[in-house]
Amino acid sequence: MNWQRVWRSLRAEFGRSPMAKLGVVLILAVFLMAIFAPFLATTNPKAQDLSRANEPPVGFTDTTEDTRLVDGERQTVTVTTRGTLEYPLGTNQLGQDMYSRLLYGARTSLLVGLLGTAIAALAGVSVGIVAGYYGGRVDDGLMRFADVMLAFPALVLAIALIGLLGPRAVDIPDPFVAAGLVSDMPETTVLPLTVTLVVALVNWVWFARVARGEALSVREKNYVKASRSLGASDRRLMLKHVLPNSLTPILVLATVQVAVIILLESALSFLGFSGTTLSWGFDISQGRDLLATSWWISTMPGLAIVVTVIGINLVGDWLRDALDPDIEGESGGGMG
Amino acid sequence: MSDDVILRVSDLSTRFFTTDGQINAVESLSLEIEEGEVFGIVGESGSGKSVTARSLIRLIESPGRITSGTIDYRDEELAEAVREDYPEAVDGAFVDLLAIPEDVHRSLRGTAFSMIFQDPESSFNPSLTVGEQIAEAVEVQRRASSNPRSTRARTRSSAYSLRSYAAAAVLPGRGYVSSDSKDRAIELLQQVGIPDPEQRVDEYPHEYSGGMLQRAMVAQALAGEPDVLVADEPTTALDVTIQAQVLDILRDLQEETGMTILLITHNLGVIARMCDRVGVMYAGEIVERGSLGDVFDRPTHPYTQGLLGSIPDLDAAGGRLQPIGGNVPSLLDAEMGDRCYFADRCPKAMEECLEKPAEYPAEGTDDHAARCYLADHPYEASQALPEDYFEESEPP
Amino acid sequence: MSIDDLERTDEAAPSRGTGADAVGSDDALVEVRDLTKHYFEQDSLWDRLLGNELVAVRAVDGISFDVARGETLGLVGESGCGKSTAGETLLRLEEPTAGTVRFGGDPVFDLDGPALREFRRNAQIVFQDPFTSLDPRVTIGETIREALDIHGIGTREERNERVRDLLERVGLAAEHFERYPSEFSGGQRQRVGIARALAVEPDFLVLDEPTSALDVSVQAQILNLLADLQDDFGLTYLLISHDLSVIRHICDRVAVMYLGELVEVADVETLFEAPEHPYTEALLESVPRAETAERERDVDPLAGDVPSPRDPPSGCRFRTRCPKVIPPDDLEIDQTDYREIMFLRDRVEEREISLDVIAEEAGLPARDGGEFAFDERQRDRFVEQLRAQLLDVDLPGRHERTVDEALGLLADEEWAEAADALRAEYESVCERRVPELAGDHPVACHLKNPPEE
Amino acid sequence: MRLTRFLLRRTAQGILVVWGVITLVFLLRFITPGSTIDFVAPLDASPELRQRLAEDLGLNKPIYVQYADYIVNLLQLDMGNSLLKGRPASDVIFARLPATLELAIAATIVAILFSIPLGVISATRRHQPVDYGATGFSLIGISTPNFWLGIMLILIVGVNLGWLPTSRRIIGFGPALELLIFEGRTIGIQVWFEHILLPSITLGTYFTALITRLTRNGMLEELGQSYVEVTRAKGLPETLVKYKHVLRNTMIPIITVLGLQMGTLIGGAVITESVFNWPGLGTLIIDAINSRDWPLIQGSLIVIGVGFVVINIVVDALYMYFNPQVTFE
Repeated sequence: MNWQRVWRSLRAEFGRSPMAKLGVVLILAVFLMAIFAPFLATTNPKAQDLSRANEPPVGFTDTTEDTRLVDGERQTVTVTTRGTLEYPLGTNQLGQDMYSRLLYGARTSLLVGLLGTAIAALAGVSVGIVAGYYGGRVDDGLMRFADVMLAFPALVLAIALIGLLGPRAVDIPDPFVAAGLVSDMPETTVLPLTVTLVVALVNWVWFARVARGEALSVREKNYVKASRSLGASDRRLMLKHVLPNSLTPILVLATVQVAVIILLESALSFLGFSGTTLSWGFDISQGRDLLATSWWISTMPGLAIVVTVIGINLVGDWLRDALDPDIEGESGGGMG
Repeated sequence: MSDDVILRVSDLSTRFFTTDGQINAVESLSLEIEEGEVFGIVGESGSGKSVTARSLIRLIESPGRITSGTIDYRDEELAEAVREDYPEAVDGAFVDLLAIPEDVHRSLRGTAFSMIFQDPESSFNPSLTVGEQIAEAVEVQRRASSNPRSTRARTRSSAYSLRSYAAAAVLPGRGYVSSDSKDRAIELLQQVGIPDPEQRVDEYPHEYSGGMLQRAMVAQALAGEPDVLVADEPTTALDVTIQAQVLDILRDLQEETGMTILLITHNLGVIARMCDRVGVMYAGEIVERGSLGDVFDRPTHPYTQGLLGSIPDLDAAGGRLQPIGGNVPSLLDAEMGDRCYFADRCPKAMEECLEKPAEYPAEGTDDHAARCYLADHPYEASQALPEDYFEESEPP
Repeated sequence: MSIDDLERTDEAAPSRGTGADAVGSDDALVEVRDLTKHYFEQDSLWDRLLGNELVAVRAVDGISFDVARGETLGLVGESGCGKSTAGETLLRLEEPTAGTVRFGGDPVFDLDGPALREFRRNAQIVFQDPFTSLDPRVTIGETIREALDIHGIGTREERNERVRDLLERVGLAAEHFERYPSEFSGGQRQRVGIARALAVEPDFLVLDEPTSALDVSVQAQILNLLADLQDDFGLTYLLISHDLSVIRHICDRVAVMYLGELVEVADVETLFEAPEHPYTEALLESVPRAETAERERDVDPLAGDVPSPRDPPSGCRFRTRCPKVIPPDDLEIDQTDYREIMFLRDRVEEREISLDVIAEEAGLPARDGGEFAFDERQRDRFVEQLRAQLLDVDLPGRHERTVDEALGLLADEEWAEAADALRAEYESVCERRVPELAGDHPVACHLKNPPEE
Repeated sequence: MRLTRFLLRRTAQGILVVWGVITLVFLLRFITPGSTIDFVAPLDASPELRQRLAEDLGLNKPIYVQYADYIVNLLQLDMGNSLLKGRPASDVIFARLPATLELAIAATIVAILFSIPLGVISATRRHQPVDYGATGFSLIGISTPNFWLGIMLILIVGVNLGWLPTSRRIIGFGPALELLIFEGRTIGIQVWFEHILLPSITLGTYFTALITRLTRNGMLEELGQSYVEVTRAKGLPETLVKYKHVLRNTMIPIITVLGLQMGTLIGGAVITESVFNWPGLGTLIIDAINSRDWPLIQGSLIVIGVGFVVINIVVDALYMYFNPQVTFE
């Protein structure tokens, strides 16, 4: 594999582009947050403390009017709550620590984003390469099916599927907790299985389209013909020549898809179609009715999403500029 | 007439500043072109011949830049017009095209000189009709000539401007400035032998064959009735029978209008068919120049000799070819030293070639000159470098 | 694994099939008969459902020739004539539409299993564009070794050793094994392509424009290399090229292709010194020679473009451009005039005449509603104008009258009738009869082999 | 001629896609766990009642018969009765449709109005502050989840500043227009505008950002084509080179991507509606799913599928208009 060259152009572009550096830093930060969440978290993100509900982030004060019984009489008093370092990003209406929830939310987002992309890519690329390589009726059939798939907006289809199948989740034991390195943290990380499968299902078509387009053009390259004239089997041609030479645009697409899927996951959690409550989207929906009083509950997880997705998009731009693939959907294609 | 120099290029250097380093595409190039002649520049890929052509029209874009030299163009009216504002650009009847501002230069494009490009298929905007694109060129010329050739008028009068075309930008098929320019486009298409030009004028580039498109490009280049036509590999993308048609058209037009043609190609046959005088380019320099007879029949530079020896003869049964060894050199600055660039492929290279490249003899357009020590003194085998001299520094 | 293997292949395989016909030869390694390759457009599911008709692009339309053992056959033609498709189809890199190819007597299109693998070993191809013929992600050593890997020849070390030998044999260095194609120039890549083809010691190489992407100085190196390799390994070449000087330089025999068909086959001397097909003549005439006398050489370029292979002309496919198109026997007409009338006829048949514009130029009133409404005088003026614009020659009286009659029909916008009128008078044998490629010096032209009517 | 043939062909294709959509939607019911009758029948229904209900709804028939019935009914625009509302599902859906359409169209207009000029300016003033501003905006725009953006707009513009209403749709565009035309009162339009402004910004931001990016990158790429050099060589002023030649060709990839992104627009509409309590198809479909209102779910999905196909035909026609080379296979 000539990955040396790929690596070299990636490095050259990285050196040139401050935005690429920013992207990598952001992504690294989010990854570290997600992986080491049990160490970084100050409180168990699921632990509720109703006495400390709706506290503002550190540095902010919150003034609310409350009716209390003072000396046996109902009085309206003005309560001023000051944010404390104990809950640096404040708490929600259940008194859960927003900061710790943010860290664990990163785990959910990245898990769904990476796993969903991987499944979608695996399925889409296999189908796309085969269709593009053989062309003809196989290809025709696949593309017509893709048309039908694309006729459902991803989010709508995802809502329908999850709503009807019911959100199912899998508990993955947290290795740090299992090893006894930290205590008082959730013992498992919840992988929202239905959500992951559904986002993969609604997004594999993109991979299939790109892979197919690449395979269509690569199979016409003379080096493929030359190998065929040497007697190479279809399997060999696909694995040895077509797939490796289709990879760069697929790689760029996969990066962008991680961002798309993270956004999709957050939207699903926001609408309540999720298998876990430790999710940025879910937290945003929780804060929605408290906007007038506790703005931070919705704001903080939203910022986390934006930062993560910006990071991924910057990395995507970096790959695109460095590897210069010609991706359908950015420069060609159509629904024909 | 033929004694008049119309274009005088001296010491032209064009460089590209890439991330891999500096590429000296054209290096201290000097040449003179006479009015009404067909001057050919022949060279292999990477010799810098196309960059030379683009330098003449100032179409070099970042990361490239013309780093030195002058391109003097003889036009008394123009000289008169720009003398006041840009005295440093004017030398008698000559105007240095590199010393005038972009908008004045633009007003010369299409009218004073125009260009034919190599690949006709990618040289037309795919979403506009061929006729409209030719009519644009007509319109540019019409606006320019409706005013006297004064700089101010010319720059301001490039009034084929955005405003008059706001609608055309969005709405296809209604782009002509006037029916006059469309009529002229039809006339031009007719002139270059496009059958049924009245219908063809409204067709899109993809509806044309390659040969027809190249003819349409000739028509477009002629729209401004230019004094100098720069043709960059005008027939390379074409089949031989179509190439013959296009060359025929170019020859007829040249005879008819007496315009000057600078023909750039790698094809020695095309040079032989078209040109009065020839310059042979290698690694950014003109290594030999002279009349067609001088260069083809009495080549002095070993590169010219090698080039002529490399082509299989169509009219005689083949013996063994005498190719030039090695590959065309990279023009990266780091790899160029102060020596003859051809030395490492040259079968007659000598010690002195490695120390300092030969210079041209004193200027003079009629001369047959070569940038080689062998131009002055005959070759002696005893001076040659040992055969394996360059073996070690082998590319890549 | 040596040259001996190559020479052991069963020699003197008797040529079968239609071996007796004009293009056959006694010691044929490759026998191509009626090879046809059509591509189909509008072939998708939608087209089926919507009942769109298949459009056949007749890339190769029934060509027959032999390549004799040890010779170099040139296949020459302009772009789009189907020569590369022919090369790829006869190697079964494309599925043929019809026809047979025998390789050493074996029917190539019926082979499978070990026999097909054997064929794949014996017949190889070198491509035109050295930039797309090497996988950019594979080292050149691996590229060359791939054939050996596929056929499981030798141990890994033996294979690598063989690759290094090959690299040196084609003028590269053994150290280049680990390099990637991007580090090489066009000429060097082409050497890699040749080494790859030679790795499995084939008998037969299809060289598809092997030098057209290269500079002349490098082209000469490659041509010399190919000649040396042929001598050393006893190779048989099918050289596909548009460059006549390359063809002349290294071929023994030449087949000329036009629009999917062969028009002339001859040994190289005969073809270049005494070409018989008008297309071959025109082709030879068109090439500019690199010599000082070139300026004065009289060239009469072939007019027009190659017609579309979707709808090729009837009869002789070259007739729409042929300067020697044959007039009807009983017609007395100058050849130039006849050619001119035939051009006019094509335009009438294709309806490629803008009547409105011509009417306007004749100063006639624009059409009122749907039709022209000319009186007698106006109609004459229109015909006059049509003749002036559409014909470059003055016709003698009799022909002028016939043509004017047809142009008159045009004035009434009776396209079909106008075409009929012209056809009735001027129909050529070239459009009615397909010329056969026959004779000792096979030429597909009615001038050479007059058809029996 | 070209356009007519294309539209005919494209419509035929569209009908087949819609048929595929209908089939998938129909099958959706059978991959869902639990039998349909469980959702329909009251919890305490006797087996006999369940049996009768199933018969009424045709649930006992073989699947292909149900499928055929379903298609036949659909052809008569009969999507069954909404279990939730007890009215024909089609009535419910078509009553909600205008709200969604208004929102989607308003967002598209917002997007096109801002993005293309921004992208052009950005591309022609490369490496200048405007360019950095535009690329920064578009990066953030495509990275922001629109439901969160909506909430932030509500928080800032609605709650903190109190400038605009933050939810519901008081009046439709149609009635508002009638009010204006027949009674000369602008209040309707004004209320309509106030209510749709935030939702349309929410939905439109992603597209504005996306198209800005595409326009910029597309123009930069197009500027590298060789015809641009030719156009300059013939002496055309730079403004014309850029706006007449380059921008037009840049539209081609933009339209392509727009077509591909229409799904995102519709999905975005669903979630935007949910944020702003906008009474459109999106909120309807979420309610329907939550209450397993099958006829409504199926009907909405089909309407969305049809809408998507129609939009794509329009987009393709636009594509064709800008790109004379297209012959569509």
